[in-house]
Amino acid sequence: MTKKLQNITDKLPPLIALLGFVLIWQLVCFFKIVPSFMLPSPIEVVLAIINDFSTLLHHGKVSLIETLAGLLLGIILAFVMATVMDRFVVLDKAFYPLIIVSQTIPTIAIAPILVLWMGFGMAPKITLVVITTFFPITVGLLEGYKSVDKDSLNLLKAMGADNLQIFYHLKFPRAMPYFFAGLKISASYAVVGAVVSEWLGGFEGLGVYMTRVKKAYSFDKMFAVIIVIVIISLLLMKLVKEIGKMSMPWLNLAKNENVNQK
Amino acid sequence: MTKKLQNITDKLPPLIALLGFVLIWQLVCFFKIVPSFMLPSPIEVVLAIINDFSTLLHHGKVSLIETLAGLLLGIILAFVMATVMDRFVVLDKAFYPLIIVSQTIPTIAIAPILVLWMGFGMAPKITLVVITTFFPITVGLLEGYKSVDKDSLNLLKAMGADNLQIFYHLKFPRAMPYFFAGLKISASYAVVGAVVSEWLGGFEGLGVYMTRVKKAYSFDKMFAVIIVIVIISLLLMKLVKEIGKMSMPWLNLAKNENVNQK
Amino acid sequence: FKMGNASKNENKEKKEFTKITFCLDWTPNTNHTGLFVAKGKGYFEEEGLEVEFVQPPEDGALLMCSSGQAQFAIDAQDTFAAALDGDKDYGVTAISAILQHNTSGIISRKGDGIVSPAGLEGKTYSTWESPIEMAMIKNVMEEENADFDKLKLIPNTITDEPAALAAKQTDAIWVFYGWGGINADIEKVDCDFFFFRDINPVFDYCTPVIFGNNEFMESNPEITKAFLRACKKGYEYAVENPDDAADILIKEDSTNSLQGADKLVHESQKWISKEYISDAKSWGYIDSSRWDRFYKWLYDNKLTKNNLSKTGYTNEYLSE
Amino acid sequence: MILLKAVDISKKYGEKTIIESVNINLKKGETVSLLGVSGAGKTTLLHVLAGISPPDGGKVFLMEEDITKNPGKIAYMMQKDLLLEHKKIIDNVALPLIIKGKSKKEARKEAIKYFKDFGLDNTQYKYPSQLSGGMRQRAALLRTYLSSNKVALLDEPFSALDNITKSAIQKWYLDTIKKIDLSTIFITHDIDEAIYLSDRIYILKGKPATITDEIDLGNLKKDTEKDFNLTEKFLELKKMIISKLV
Amino acid sequence: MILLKAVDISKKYGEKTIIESVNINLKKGETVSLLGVSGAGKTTLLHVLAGISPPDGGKVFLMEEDITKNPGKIAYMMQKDLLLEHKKIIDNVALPLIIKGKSKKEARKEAIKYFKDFGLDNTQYKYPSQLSGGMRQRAALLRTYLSSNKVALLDEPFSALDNITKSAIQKWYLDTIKKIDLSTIFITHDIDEAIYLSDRIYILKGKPATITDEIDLGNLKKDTEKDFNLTEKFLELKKMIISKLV
Ligand SMILES: Nc1ncnc2c1ncn2[C@@H]1O[C@H](COP(=O)(O)OP(=O)(O)OP(=O)(O)O)[C@@H](O)[C@H]1O
Ligand SMILES: Nc1ncnc2c1ncn2[C@@H]1O[C@H](COP(=O)(O)OP(=O)(O)OP(=O)(O)O)[C@@H](O)[C@H]1O
Ligand SMILES: [Mg+2]
Ligand SMILES: [Mg+2]
Repeated sequence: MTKKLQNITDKLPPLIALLGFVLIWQLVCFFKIVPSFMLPSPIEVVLAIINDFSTLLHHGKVSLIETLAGLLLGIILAFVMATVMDRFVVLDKAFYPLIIVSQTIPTIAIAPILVLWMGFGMAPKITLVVITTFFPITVGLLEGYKSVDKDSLNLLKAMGADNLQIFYHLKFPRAMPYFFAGLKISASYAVVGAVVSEWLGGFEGLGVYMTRVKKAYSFDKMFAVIIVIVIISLLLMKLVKEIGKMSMPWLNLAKNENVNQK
Repeated sequence: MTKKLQNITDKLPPLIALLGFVLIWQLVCFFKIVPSFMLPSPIEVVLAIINDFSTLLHHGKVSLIETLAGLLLGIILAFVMATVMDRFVVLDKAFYPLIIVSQTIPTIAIAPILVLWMGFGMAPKITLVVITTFFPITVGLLEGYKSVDKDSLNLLKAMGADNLQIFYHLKFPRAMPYFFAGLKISASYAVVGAVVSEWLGGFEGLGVYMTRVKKAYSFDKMFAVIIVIVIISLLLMKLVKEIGKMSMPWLNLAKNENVNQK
Repeated sequence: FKMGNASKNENKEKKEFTKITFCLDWTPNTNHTGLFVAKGKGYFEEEGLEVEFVQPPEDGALLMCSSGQAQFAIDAQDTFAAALDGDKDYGVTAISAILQHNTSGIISRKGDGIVSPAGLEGKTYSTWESPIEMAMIKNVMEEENADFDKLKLIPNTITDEPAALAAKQTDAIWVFYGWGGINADIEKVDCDFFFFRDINPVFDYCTPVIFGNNEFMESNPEITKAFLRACKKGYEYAVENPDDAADILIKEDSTNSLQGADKLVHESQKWISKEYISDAKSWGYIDSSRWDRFYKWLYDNKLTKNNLSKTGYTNEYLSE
Repeated sequence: MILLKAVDISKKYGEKTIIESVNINLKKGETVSLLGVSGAGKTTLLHVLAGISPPDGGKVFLMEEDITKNPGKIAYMMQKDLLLEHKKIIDNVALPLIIKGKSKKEARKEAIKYFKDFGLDNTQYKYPSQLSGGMRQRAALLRTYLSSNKVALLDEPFSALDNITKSAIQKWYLDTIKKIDLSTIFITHDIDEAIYLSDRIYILKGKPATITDEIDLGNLKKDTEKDFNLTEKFLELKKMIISKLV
Repeated sequence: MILLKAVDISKKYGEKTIIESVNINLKKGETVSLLGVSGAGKTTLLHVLAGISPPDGGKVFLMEEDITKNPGKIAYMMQKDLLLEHKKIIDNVALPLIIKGKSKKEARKEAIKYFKDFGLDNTQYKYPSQLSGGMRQRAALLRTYLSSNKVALLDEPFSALDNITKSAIQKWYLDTIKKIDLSTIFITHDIDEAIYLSDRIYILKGKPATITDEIDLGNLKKDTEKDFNLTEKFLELKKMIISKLV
């Protein structure tokens, strides 16, 4: 009962804030404070979503596939890089600065180049998603590996564990919370990455659809796409959070118990 | 002496990695593994930087002004938001989800809308920089405020400190490392934010220059711009790091001393 | 970046088709009608070709063709100059003109007095800031003794010209009459329009133009010819049957971007069908005198480093 | 004269009552210890006395004044995290003065006077992380003293130190406390420490916890006797206290 | 029979020599404590014995075998962070078996046998954070035991517990160690603990540190005598040790 109550008092404020935001938006449109061609009203946007639903679904699917493929490859890349960099300090020193540099390159500039190199298929889009997503995961994992305290390390060494065992029993599980924190950030950027690359060259996906409706001055549809992107991003983040919770049962426990114990 | 040596062994690997990267790039171009119109050689890019120096400087200045203005406003906005949200839990609950939502909106989609609303001047660019930068700072500050332990808080309360004093003597200094961590991330995104918004509508700045040279098929100049963007981003990050170091003398000390002490 | 897309189709049951990737310059519009007719009516198939239409990254059709990602692409003679002018070989050649004449010009709100370039003085113009574009505007204004410096320039972020004019976002926009001009009529926005070619004949250059990848064309001359044959047949059909062609365009466009724009497409088609062949001896023919004249003008006005006359095009793949 | 008096204090966390009907008092110049197993509720009680945690019942009086829920009247040295890492020692120590409204300059001037007495010469402009454990303890105590309250509450002031360093500081502590005329209540779960340092011992026990015993050590001349904690008298006391604790 | 022998161990960190020419031995069934002030180098020495930190001089022998720099031969219970928070108790405890190559299933089966003996019933599938301090200690000791080595090194095994809970665990520890026939060296800076638990005491002192004294307590019948640590014999010993420590 109190837990339910807690749940409500947690969820009420953002709901009210959201409703308030939408209401103000609607009023601004209703009283024509901003001309309607510049800002569609929320109702128009909702109608656009409903009317365009099948189109949005189609393009959304394409973007989602690119996002997920990119995210998966990004995870694999990040995992390999972080693990190798953690194992060999020289590589860490050598590549960490380059990785940071890679993050300051505007995706909008490299997207067209990628299309030029890789063609019209999904490859350049997925590559762009990989580029935007591997960084937070790599940094997260590296930080996670480094967070392992010397004592735990010594404990396993004293048991005679080899590097692989130390990795499996200690480093990886310890890095998991960091990994998921990084993954959550990546997930929030991944969809946007896919959309940007589609925007700059492609014939399917939300980004393409967006350029199209923008050219047609259909701002209501444009906002509809934005909302779809936001929803996909949020769902993806939620998914990451849930997977994280499931993969790390000891963390939730700790929280519940600490209240009673200390 | 050993410190100097340490410095060299720290800086050598990334330097070698960078040189190796540039060398491979040059070789790829030299042996025409990739046709030259698709990938300018590093030498061509360097030449482009030298030849276009004054133009790059001019546009770079514009982008930099937008970046700095946006970053400054972003800091102010983040500071006010985080502080108010920390003070009033309801607002935190209400707006935190909305802030996260705001980060999943593709900037490439809102940049044209901002131009539509605010015209072709610096306003929409600065706004975009603010939107891309305030988030990591806000999150950093919020986390920093929350990192203050109950005991320190009680200590100040026991001294009879009021909320303002607690903020000034405890919360703010404790949040500073988090603030600077967030600011560093923001700084790395800020320039890109400015460039994206220029790209999508403007007269001056690196983004505009980039579209222009792209239309003229000058990929060497295009890469030159990218490199300028990277350099500005890195300098900005370095600046943030140095300011952070100067503002938090106790952190550096702690590091030096701990080696000797524990 | 191999010519992977050109490899033979492995499907043994059907006839073996040669796969062609064709990069458009923009979202499908009536400039492309012949191509879509060729696809819809099976003209490509008859030539043993399987053609896929793709859209380029911003302003990148030519590059996609250079890189071999597409065998053919649409671009314009004026933007092609920049690629020809550098010290790099982009390996593309213009092989066919879609429209014989430059149908672009300046559109403006009726009543603002921009019926000819002189009217631009003191007005706002949305520019892409390309040097050639600026030089052309300057030239046509000076032809009428107007002061180019008194033209206010703002960045062009416009995609719906009539709406932009109606909203007074700008006073003058560069459009292709066959689309933007017709659209204004459809949208019932009263507009003035003038063609560049009417002010200075040098501006009657070729736009849009089909380009081909040299490497591909040299090793596959027959396929190239076959491709253009099918295109020609398509455009000829469009000339004869504008309404039917318009419907095919709408139907064949896999992006569905023309849905709901039936009226615009049909009206536009009616106008543009007359322009496909116009005064030429047959569709696609690139008039070398007009091509060379424009490139010479660019050189004379220091818009290119080299004199590009007589370069960058060929009619050899066209059938009579 | 009774300086501090707590009457019928009770405190709940959620549904759980931690302490109930606790009565405590502290006379001028006295050092009283609060003994109890871990989790008994010692810190909870001190929080209430210091005014930073509102009690669910009862009142706290300083002299005759009701100071329940009114922090800043009693000096309080917390269980851990004694010093703010981002402030120099001088500013850490001067903090209570600054909080009370003095300017930074004034506060520093006032604080600096005591550095010698507290064995903190030349540490003024260092940061806490540069000090040894013992020095940190002394700095925290100086800060507690500078809050210029007559009464101080100390929560396990020596638990962070190892047993051998501890005895040196305890000795210094006894001397100093006499010099600066402070009346203190301190928490410990170390019986030796309680006997060694205090005039009186309260034993906090039970769930919810109350004061189950009060042991007066006033007549022991422990500070004069060398190695007092190795004498028989001490052992007897210890046995007695253990029996009351468990 | 001498199980473990360390000969002439020295260890530097950077330029600083921490321990020098340390000689130590451990007989079968013996419990030996290592006493020294904080920072003396006790943990450093144990790291060398356990083989996880290479000495700059000297050798470590288990029976006759040279096990210098060769971890996994001796069980080692670290100063803190005893249990891996992300593993259930059963998997924490079975970890040494898994490291030695047993399958998870086998290891669990083997480990589960001992839960009752170690007072850990019904904690198998809990996570460490769900256990009380005393239970965690016992789980760590069971893990140490399951590494099935004859010799165990324990670094301040009881320092995290408060003084009152501590004595209960210490008693249990003495009993258990006898039952499972473990020879141990353990670190403490608590003199009472050293006297109470060990057969022999090594005192580590100086900069760099060496073994300055060795005190044999073999003939004391402490576990039979009730409240031994409150007797006079005990006090004399304590006085003697303190004099040697400072
Ligand atoms: N903020 C809180 N919320 C809920 N329960 C709390 C809180 N603080 C303490 N408790 C509970 O109150 C009880 C007493 O805690 P307290 O910290 O006062 O004990 P203590 O005697 O100081 O112990 P220790 O010697 O370990 O410091 C404990 O059971 C603890 O779990
Ligand atoms: N990794 C290390 N690098 C450099 N110096 C170290 C390192 N580990 C320990 N030291 C130093 O070696 C000395 C001995 O440390 P050690 O941890 O062995 O002491 P200890 O006797 O176990 O102390 P404690 O009782 O506090 O655990 C200390 O002065 C410490 O600063
Ligand atoms: Mg406490
Ligand atoms: Mg140690």
